[in-house]
Formats: sequence, structure tokens, C-alpha cells
Amino acid sequence: MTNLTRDAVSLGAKAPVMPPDLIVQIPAGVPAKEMTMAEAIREALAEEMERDPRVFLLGEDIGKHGGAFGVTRTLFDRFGAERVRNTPISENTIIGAATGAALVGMRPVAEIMFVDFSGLAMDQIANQAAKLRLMTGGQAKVPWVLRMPQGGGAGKSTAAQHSQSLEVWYAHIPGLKVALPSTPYDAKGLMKTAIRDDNPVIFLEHKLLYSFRGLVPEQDYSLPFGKCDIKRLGSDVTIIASGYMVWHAMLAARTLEQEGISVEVVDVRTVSPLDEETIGASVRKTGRALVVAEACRSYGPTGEWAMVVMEQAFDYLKAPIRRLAGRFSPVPFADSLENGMWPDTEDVIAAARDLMQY
Amino acid sequence: MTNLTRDAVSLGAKAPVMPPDLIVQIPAGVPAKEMTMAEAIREALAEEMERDPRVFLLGEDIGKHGGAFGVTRTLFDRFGAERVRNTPISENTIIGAATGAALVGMRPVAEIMFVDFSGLAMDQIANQAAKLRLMTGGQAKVPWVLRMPQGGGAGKSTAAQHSQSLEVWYAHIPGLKVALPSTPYDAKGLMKTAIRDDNPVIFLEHKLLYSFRGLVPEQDYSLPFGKCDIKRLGSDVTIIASGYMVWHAMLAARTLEQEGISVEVVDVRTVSPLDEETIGASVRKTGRALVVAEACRSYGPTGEWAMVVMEQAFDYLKAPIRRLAGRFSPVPFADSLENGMWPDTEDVIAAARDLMQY
Amino acid sequence: MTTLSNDLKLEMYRRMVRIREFELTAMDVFKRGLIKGTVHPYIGEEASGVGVCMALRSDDLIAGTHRSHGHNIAKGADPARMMAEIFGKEAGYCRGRGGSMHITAFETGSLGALAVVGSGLPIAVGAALGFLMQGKDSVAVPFTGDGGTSTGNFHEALNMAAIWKLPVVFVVENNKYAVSTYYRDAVSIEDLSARAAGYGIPGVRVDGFDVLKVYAAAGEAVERARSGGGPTLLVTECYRIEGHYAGEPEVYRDRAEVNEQRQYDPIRRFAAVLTQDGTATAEQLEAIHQEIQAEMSAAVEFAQNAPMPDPSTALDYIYA
Amino acid sequence: MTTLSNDLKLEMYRRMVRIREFELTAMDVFKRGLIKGTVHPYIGEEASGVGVCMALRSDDLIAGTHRSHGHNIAKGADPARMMAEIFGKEAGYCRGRGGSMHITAFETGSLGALAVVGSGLPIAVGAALGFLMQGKDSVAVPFTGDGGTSTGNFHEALNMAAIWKLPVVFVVENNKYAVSTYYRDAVSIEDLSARAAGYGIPGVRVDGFDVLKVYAAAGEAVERARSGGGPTLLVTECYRIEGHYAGEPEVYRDRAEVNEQRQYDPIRRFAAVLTQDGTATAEQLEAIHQEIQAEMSAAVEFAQNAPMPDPSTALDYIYA
Ligand SMILES: Cc1ncc(C[n+]2csc(CCOP(=O)(O)OP(=O)(O)O)c2C)c(N)n1
Ligand SMILES: Cc1ncc(C[n+]2csc(CCOP(=O)(O)OP(=O)(O)O)c2C)c(N)n1
Ligand SMILES: [Mg+2]
Ligand SMILES: [Mg+2]
Repeated sequence: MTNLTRDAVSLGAKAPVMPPDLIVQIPAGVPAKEMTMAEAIREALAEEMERDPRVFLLGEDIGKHGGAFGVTRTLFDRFGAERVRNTPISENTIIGAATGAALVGMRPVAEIMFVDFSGLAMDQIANQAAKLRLMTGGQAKVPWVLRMPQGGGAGKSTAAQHSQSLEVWYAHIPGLKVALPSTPYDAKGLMKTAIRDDNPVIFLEHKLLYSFRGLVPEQDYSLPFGKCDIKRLGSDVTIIASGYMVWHAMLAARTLEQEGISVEVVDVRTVSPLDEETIGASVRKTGRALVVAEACRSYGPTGEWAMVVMEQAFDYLKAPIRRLAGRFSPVPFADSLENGMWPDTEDVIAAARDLMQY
Repeated sequence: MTNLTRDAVSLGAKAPVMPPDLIVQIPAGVPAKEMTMAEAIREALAEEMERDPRVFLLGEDIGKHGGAFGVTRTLFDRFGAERVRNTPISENTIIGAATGAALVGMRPVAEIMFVDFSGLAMDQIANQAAKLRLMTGGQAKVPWVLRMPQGGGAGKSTAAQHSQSLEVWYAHIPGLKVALPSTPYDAKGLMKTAIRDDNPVIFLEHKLLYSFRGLVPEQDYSLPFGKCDIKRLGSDVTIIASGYMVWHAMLAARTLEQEGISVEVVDVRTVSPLDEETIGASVRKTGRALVVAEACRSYGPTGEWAMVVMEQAFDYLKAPIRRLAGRFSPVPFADSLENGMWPDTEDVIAAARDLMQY
Repeated sequence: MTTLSNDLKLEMYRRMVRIREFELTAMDVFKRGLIKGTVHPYIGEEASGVGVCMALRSDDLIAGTHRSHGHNIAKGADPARMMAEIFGKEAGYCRGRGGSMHITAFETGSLGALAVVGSGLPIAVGAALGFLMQGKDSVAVPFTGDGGTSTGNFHEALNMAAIWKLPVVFVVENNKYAVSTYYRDAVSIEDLSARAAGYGIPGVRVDGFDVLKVYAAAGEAVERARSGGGPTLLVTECYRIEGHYAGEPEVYRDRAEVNEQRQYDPIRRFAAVLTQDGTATAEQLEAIHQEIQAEMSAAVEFAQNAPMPDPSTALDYIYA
Repeated sequence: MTTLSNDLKLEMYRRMVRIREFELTAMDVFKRGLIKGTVHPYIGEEASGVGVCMALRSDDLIAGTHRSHGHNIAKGADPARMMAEIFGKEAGYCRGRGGSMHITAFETGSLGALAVVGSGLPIAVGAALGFLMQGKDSVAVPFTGDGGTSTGNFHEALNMAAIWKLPVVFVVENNKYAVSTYYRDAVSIEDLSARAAGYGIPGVRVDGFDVLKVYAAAGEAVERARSGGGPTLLVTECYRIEGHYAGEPEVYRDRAEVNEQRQYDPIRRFAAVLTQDGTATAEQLEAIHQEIQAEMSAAVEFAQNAPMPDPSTALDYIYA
């Protein structure tokens, strides 16, 4: 069953082609359609816009053009210029406007074209939207979603200002929630929850995953925030990862299985709130933990995940927690340097083997 | 010898009064003056401005007014309006201007009045200044310093938008360096290094520490980046901390000593680059690690420090790494809620005791 | 002007006095160490806030700043609950979580008081967009200072409101200083309302010491916004009589300058108008002062006696 | 105009053709899959970049954008090293680290090419401040697009340069689109140069298809800046003939509109001037085209044969 595969045409040659059956999330018999992650997000947006007239989209070039990655394509024709609203290049004010609209009862879904540009909007994101509820003693609520493509690799990334993974900037800020889906199924289900949530939600979409295909149920569903998803059960090593790295973990697990190493893959799914219990339970079972993130190593998400393992499962650890993360460098343009920026399947395999031999 | 004490007048009543001899950094006999951390920073700025005509200051109200915390007071009269340059309220452009001036050979020291407002300047900090060197293949260098008061507590903090500790935002970005001094001696020595460094340096100054007094050598000196400072030697527990938290660690250590618990206090000093070796060596010696930061718990600096301990000293750990960190909440105004936001001496004592009893 | 009812004019006067007395009281309790944090007095600017806010309906929403005690009172907020807020008490509008810089009274029509300069403007733009999409005819009114006009927010917000013809009245209170910075050292033109032309919207400059002029100008702008005419940039020329915050040393200006400005005192000036046009006698106005002073004493008592937030609620109101 | 030397005019022409051919080549190698990333063609805007940059000295510094191949060539950069850069080769100006969006040639006078829209403006302001403090009479010239004028950066930078009378010429290339957004849907006024009045600086609008007019207007602004007269806002009215990036679908505009704009082709137009005023014959101009085409073939060959950065250097140039 080819429920998950990737569109090799739209990506550069070097992206590893992930086997179609690597992640199976829909049990046989459940009515489902195959679609890309971009389509799954679009479907979530469209369904929520149908369901709730307060939901609307705003961002640069999200109208006819459909956004830099085509996610909102067709929605302009369907919902019109009012509800699929092109904005000027004013990132901080896009977010501020989303906040203001949310304060008067709308449910905006804003887009920043690349997560990198959110540097211009950190004030409205982290100082205003995230804090208004507490600062007003609960008078305010700010139900918006901020969609941002992030990540790099495989010709989709274009050097230092268009390739970052910045989940830590947001996950460190109380008042925000941060989702980072790895599959079309997760993306749609998490987007529905995000839109229905009464808090500002940062929704990070890995560029390489947009064209990944997978099954999405025909019926309405949503996925909980603050719950990790165990993408694969195993008994020897727990790999904690999110977004695109989940795929490397899954592919590595397949190889490792042939070597007799049984890998459990925990997809963090919502970086914040983080499901510490599921992570703890998994490592208490396996006794070994590998944390994997695309974001830069230093002060990246891996440290937090490791600390949680430490707090939850120290006595069960048979080996030190290992981490794989992005090289601590701005992303260079040249292939010869961009290769090696981020952990890949081989790195995961090697690290898991190391853990077993500790 | 009262080489370190605090100015009880300028702070609220609730700041714990740290014993004057808690941190001794200048050996007897070395000619030294006692001064506050604010004075030590001012002296570093003044000496570097004397030494190097390329050094100048820019920021809001840093002129006659001397900045929100008086750090640049007197410098306007001494160096004039050109070199102590008041700016409009344009944070992103203050940093961009510092970058541009640095690119043509100046060595600006910029100030953002509170670290919180750097949300407006994250683009120029993290996307431009930090990346220009790599993006231009080494053609550019951006030798600036960005001074930002941060932290909260004791009546100096004024709710959610003026109290944060955001070192992780910067330390996660390759291309930046991040210093966070805990004493006047460290502040002056690190500031000299920061100004002489050819890279963008984020210099975070804890508001509560401005009035702390300590000895500073009369002779010119500078302190290295990327080297932790062991503020106190011990054999049972290593406490890894920075900024104001170092004081809580030191005070706790004094109490714990009376209980027979010997605490080593490692002051991180430069959050980035982080001196992983010193941290590792200390924990390999003590076998117990407590990481303490004022910044919010989730995805804060403690995770990274714990991960480093894990990587460096797993086999030596006699107990799980413990952490103390800021409550995951925007900072509330009311005392009854602000108390308890951040770890204090009692928390450190309790955590260290726990570690010993593990 | 003559068409305004006596009641309306007296209510304006009352609110101006209430602001003045609230600020004097706040500065006093701060000096006496009864409250922590900081206080940014609005003294000298009362006519601006009252003139604008009394031109609004209660479903028109303001967005405030670090200096918004006055805006809240002008919009009708209860000084006792405001006082409780700056005392950090659970009875405060923000349950003590906000303090002086963030006093926000949703019930009288506020979007929040944001202490990052300029940050309220985009939020007001969004509220106005929301009104339009909901078919409401409410207006959003963000306040900022002369200093706030140098922020990127100012430009982005005016441009966005202009292209979408949103019901926003941007109020710039030019009190001549941003902390220590004289406005002409930070703003590249003398008349800030001239910037409106760069957005294709009306720019209006008004004597911010004169509550009736402010009220008239604001009323016009609000009506334009309400009826689909788009945003206005309204600059009220006033002066910050006190330091930037209570106790601020003011090294950057002469006392003579401040004293010269004191003569434009908007309350005294309005009192003269009201007595001259027969709206009230000096005695009646004096009675208002007495009444408000009593209100403030009661407010302080209320605030002092009110309980602090219970530490067990520390995790409340972080997420909805 | 008649005072310009033939050599100068021919060099202008040469650079315009070099830009055109570079862009056609870049689009071609992109389409053929020889390079990764993206290419933002400057076709149709050659007169703007060349007119501005040829009015500069080599110690005047430009700040570029995502669409700065043209600015680099106009300022005198070597197309072979530029081509190597977009191929990600060590021989590129940025040693392959930058790629198309960040091509920066310090040696011919650039501060960098910044792909976050508007971010070059504050940097140019700082460079100009540095010039002043160093007693130099250089000028800083940041480029941005119509889209870039909606950024907070635009406003903050113009205001700061204006209050300090810095030697900056802000060049807004109004090519009518920001990605898919027609400028009148994002900019609240028709004539962007009118925004200059809000900063108290001169605003100049010029036909950006006419290199001589751009050169003259830029020259005037540069002289003003150099001689202490402060900044200018210079708006060049041009058109983006190609998609936002090579291969971009252009769903937001009609082909008819693009074709209509093609008639203003700045190169053809300048060729007509040069042949009419006797600067050159059609044959001489054709020879320039040939010469430049050969240059491009050589540039591609150079770029293709040049080595990639050695992976062992991956940690170089992160810190100085
Ligand atoms: C973005 C930002 N930068 C700096 C500050 C510190 N600050 C607080 S008030 C203020 C001056 C504001 O001046 P203005 O807008 O004129 O308002 P006023 O205080 O005069 O009412 C400054 C710089 C801030 N709060 N926000
Ligand atoms: C701050 C920011 N927001 C969005 C983008 C994505 N983006 C790249 S180019 C562009 C349009 C820029 O338009 P304009 O300034 O007119 O320049 P042009 O592309 O027309 O040359 C956009 C939105 C970006 N690079 N930076
Ligand atoms: Mg002011
Ligand atoms: Mg454009």
C-alpha cells in the first residue's frame, strides 16, 4: 500500500527517497484519501473555513499565487479576497493584525513565508500575542495560528536566510504552542486542533515534507496537542525526533531491525507543550535514548528532550543520551557544504549502533 | 574584606542581600578598586573608547540620560554626542546601523533598553549580523557588541514585557557570541573582550546585578570567551549557572558546606561559546550536576547544559542531573506571583540536598 | 462646540480631573513605597485622552501604551480597580498580573495596554479588520507617542490600514519627549501629521491642551472611520509635565521649559472655558475636584485592603 | 546628458547588456538543472541599477537584495565570479556560501546582498554613519523594491538617515510587483517618492527604463549626500519582465500586460539613443552584445569547471 511516498519530481535529486510504506497511520478499512502534506494542510484550512466563518487567512502572496509553497492555492478562488487576504510585506504587523482580529473574536491563520522572516515579528509573536492573556489577567484570548515553512535541504533550501529551523525560539516562550508535523495525517489533524485552540499556535511546516504523500481519513478528525506519537514500537533504543527527522529515524529503524536492533520512534509532534510522559515511558522501556533534530545543535530542542529523559528515566539509562542535530553554522549555499548540515539516515543508524555497543 | 556587596538602597526590599565576601576574585595585594557592575561596564566602555577611536555607542537615551539603568551616565559629557549617540525608537535599525558601521570599520556598541524589545530586532541580530560573514564567504566581519539588560525580580522587574531572560534566542544562532557576567570583575573583563572581538557579541546584563559591588583590578585586563569560571571549588555537587543565579548558587554552597556538602560552582560566563570541557571535568569530579537558570524552563539553557554534562560525564553521574529554572509563565506583576518565578537560594539548597540523597 | 451638552462637558472635565488625581495619587503611593514597578504619569496630557475617548462609543476599542492610566480613565474605567491593579491586587482589572503599564479594562473597551512602544498599532489594525469582517461599525483607536512614530510598527500599521481603508484612528500624543529624547532629535519633521500624506490618508494636528478641539477632531476622524472613509492620523500636541516615570531625574530639560508649559494646563484651561460659557461655576468645578479626591482616597483604601493574587493561581491565565 | 562621454555611455550600455545576458544565462542554467536554489531575474530593470551604480564611486557602497545580480554587475563585478557563486563554487565571490540571493563583491563596493526584504536599508544607514564618523565622503546606496517600502525597516531607516543627515541614497525600484502582489494593492499611494516628505527629505521619481535619466537623478542625489545635504528617496519606475523567480508561474498578471511593458525595454531604448546621437553605430552595439555573450559562455565554463568548496572547510567563515 503506497500510503506515504514523496513526489520525486518537485525535489532535488539528493533528498533521500523515503519508502512509501515507512509510516502507516490509517488502519486498513478506514476510508481515506492519499494526498501530500501541502494538500492535507490546505484541506484542514478549507474545512475549518467552511465550518467557522471566523476563520480567515492572511499573509504575503497567499491569494491567487497560493503562497511560496502553494499551500493555499485554490483557496482564494474558493473563499475570496476577504478571507484569503494578501498582505504587504509587514511581518510584525501581519502578526499584530492577527492578534487584534483574534481579540475581537476572529480566528486568523497567518502565514510568514519562511520561518526565517519571523525575526521581524518576534515582538508581536513573543511579547504581545503570547503574553496578552496573562497580562490582562485572563481578559484576553488570542486564538490564532501562525503557519511558517521551515527547514532546509535538497535544493529546496537557499542558503542562510531561507533554511533555518527555529522551533526553539517559540517553544521557549510561555503562552505559545508549537506544532511540527511529520506526515499529511498529522498535519491535517494538528492543524484542526491548532485552529480550534484558543491560544496562539505556531505551526511549523517542513518544506521537504510538503510533497510527501500519505493517507488522510475522509472523516473529520483532529489530533491532540501535548501528545507524542509513537511512530514505531521498539524495545532497544528510543529515538525522539520531530518533523523531517522522523523520516530519517524511521528509515534508520528499518535498517537497524535487520541488524537485530529494535527501535522505538517517538514523534514529538507538538514541540510545546511537550509530552514528557510518553518520552519517559519509552526510555524507561528501552533504556537508550537518541534525540534528533534538524535545528542547530547548541541550545536547540535536543537539549530539552534529553533533559526530560534525564528527569523521567535516569535510572533506566543503559547508555548516555546521544544527540544528532544541525551543524552550528548558518546554512551555506553550496551543496558540498549543505550536505552534512543536518543529520541523515546514516547518522541515525550509526548513533543507534553506538548506543547499543556502549 | 567587603569586595562584593550590594547597594541595598537602589533595590527593593526583597532581593536577598548577598554577603559581601561571597565571591572573591582578586587576590590580596593586586591593586584594585571597588565598584558596582554598572560602573565596571562603564569603565570598560570608557577605556575602550579611549583606546580605540572606532568604538562608539548607540542606543535610546544613552546620552545625558545615561540609559535606563545609568550605565552610560557621564560618557556623553566625556565623549560627546557623536560617540554616545542617542537614537530614535527603532530597534531593528539600531542593530542594522551597528552592522553597517561595523562593515565599514567601526566598532559599535549598541544598547537595547530591555532584552524584551530585541524581539523587534531579531532579524538584524540573527539573520543579518550573525550570517553576513558566512554568506559573504568571509568577506564581511561584524564587530559589534549589543548590550541588553535582562532578568527580573525584586521590584526592578515590571511585569511581562520587561523581565525576560532570553539568552537562548541568541545562543541558538551560529555567528553570535553571548556573554552573561555575574560580577563587576567578570563584566569589565568580558566587555573588553567583547569589544575587541571581530564578531557580533550579545552582552546580557542582569538588572539586579548592576548595583552589586566588587573589586576590579586597576590594570587593564580582559577575560576569555568560551571559558567557564569556577567560582568555587567543591567535590560533591557541581552547580552550573550564569548571571544572577551564580549568586544563589554561591549562597547555597555556603549553607551546604555547613552540612558537609561540598559544592563546586561553575559560572558559565559565556553562554555561547560554551566551555564544555570545564563543565565536563567538574562533573566527572563531583559526579552530581545541578543546572540553574533564570530563563524559562522549557527549551531554556538548562537543557543544553544538561546535555553537555550527559555527553561529557555520563559514566561519572551518581544521580540524575537536576535542573532549576524560571517558571514557564510570562512574568506577572504582583509580588505574590512574581515570587516563585525564579529559582532562589532555598531552591538550590533543596535540590543539592536531594542530589546527595539520591 | 456650543452644541455640546453641559453634561457632556462636565463629564469631560470630571474625567480630566480624575486622570490628574489618579496620577498624583499613583506617584504618591509609588514614592511612599506602597507599590513596586513603575508609574508613567499622564499629567499635562489629560485633554488628549479625554478628547479622543469621549468621542468614542463603548464598543470602539482603544489600544494603550506604557502611559495609559489616562486612556483607561478617559474611556470610563473604574479608578478603584485601576488602583488595585497598580497595587498588584487580585481585584485589579488584570487581577494584578499586569500592573501600571498594562492596565486594561475590556469592559470599557480596550484591546490591551502594550508597553513595547508602537506595538499597539498593528493590533488595532487587526481589530479594525475584524470589525469590518464582522459587519460591525466599531472603530479601533491605538495611542502612541512622538517616540512611537519612529518604530517600524507605525509605518506598517498606517500603510496596512490605509490600503484596506480600515476604521482606525491613529492617535499620536506628541508630548515632546520620548524618555530623554526631544522629539525633534528623533523625528525628522516638525509636524508629524504630515506623515499622513505618505499613506494617502488625512493627517490632523490639534492643540492637545484643548479638550474641545481634540474632541472635535477625534469625532470627525471617528466618523470618517465608522462610515468607511478609512484611517486618520491624529496628532495631539501636548507636553509631558512630569518625568518619564515617577522619580525620573529629567537631566535633559530645564525646569524653566517645564514651568513655561505648565501655563497650558489643560484642566485649568478647560475650567476657564466652562465658567466663562456658563456651564458651571467655580464652586461646582471645585466640588468635582473634591469628589474625585475622595474617590481616590477610596480607591487607595480599596487597593490596599484588597488581597494579593493567591500564589496557588500562579499557573492560571497563561493559556486559555 | 550631452556632456557624458561616449566611453561612459558605452560602458553603461555594456553593463546593461551584461546584466541582461547574465540573467538569461542564469535562468538557462537553472532551467537545465545545473544550479540549485533560485534565481530572481533583473530583466527589464537594467537601466535602474546601471544608472544608479554608474553614478557612484567605487568607495561608495551599495546594499543589495534577493534580486541583485544586476546591482553587482552595474557596480563592476566580474560575471565569471558571480556565475561561480550561483553555481556554489569556491571561486565565487562568496566562496559558494551565498548563492544567487547573496552575491556580494566587496572589492567593487558592496555591503552585502540581503534576502530579507528591507533589511539592507538599516545596514546602509549604519555604513553612512561610519563614513561620517571616519571623515570620509563616501555614500551608501541601499536598493529595495516596491514591496520593500511596506517594511518597518524602510521607515526606520529613512527617519534615522534624515535626522542625522546621513549620506544615503535610498533607491526604490518600483517594478510593480512584490512576488504576486501588484504594488497598488500593498502601497497606499501611487507615487512612492511622496513618502519622502514625511521625512523632510527630497523624493525623486524617475523613469527607470531610461538609464540617462536615472543616472542624472542618482548623480544629483549622490552629490547632495556627499556634500552633506543628507539622504534622498529615489524611486525608479520600471517593470519586472520575468516571473518573480525563474520558473515562477505568474498567475497574477496577464501576458498582455507583460508584453505591453516589453516595449519599454531599456536596452533597446538606450540603443536607439546611442545610435541617434552618434555615440555608436548599430554594428558597434551588436559587437558589444557578441562580446558579452562570449563573456557569459566563458563565465559558465569557468563556473562549471571550478571546484566546489571543500567539505573540510564547512566550519570556516562562521566566526571571524
Ligand atoms: C520598542 C521599545 N523601545 C524602547 C522602550 C523603552 N521606552 C519606554 S517608553 C519610551 C519612550 C516612549 O516615547 P513616546 O512614544 O513619545 O511616549 P511617551 O513616553 O512620551 O508617552 C521608551 C523608549 C519600549 N518600551 N519599547
Ligand atoms: C521580510 C521578507 N518577507 C518576505 C520575503 C519573501 N519575498 C522575497 S522577495 C519578495 C517580494 C519583494 O518585492 P519587492 O521589494 O518589490 O522586490 P522585487 O522582488 O520586486 O524586486 C518577498 C515577499 C522576504 N524575502 N523577506
Ligand atoms: Mg513622548
Ligand atoms: Mg517589486
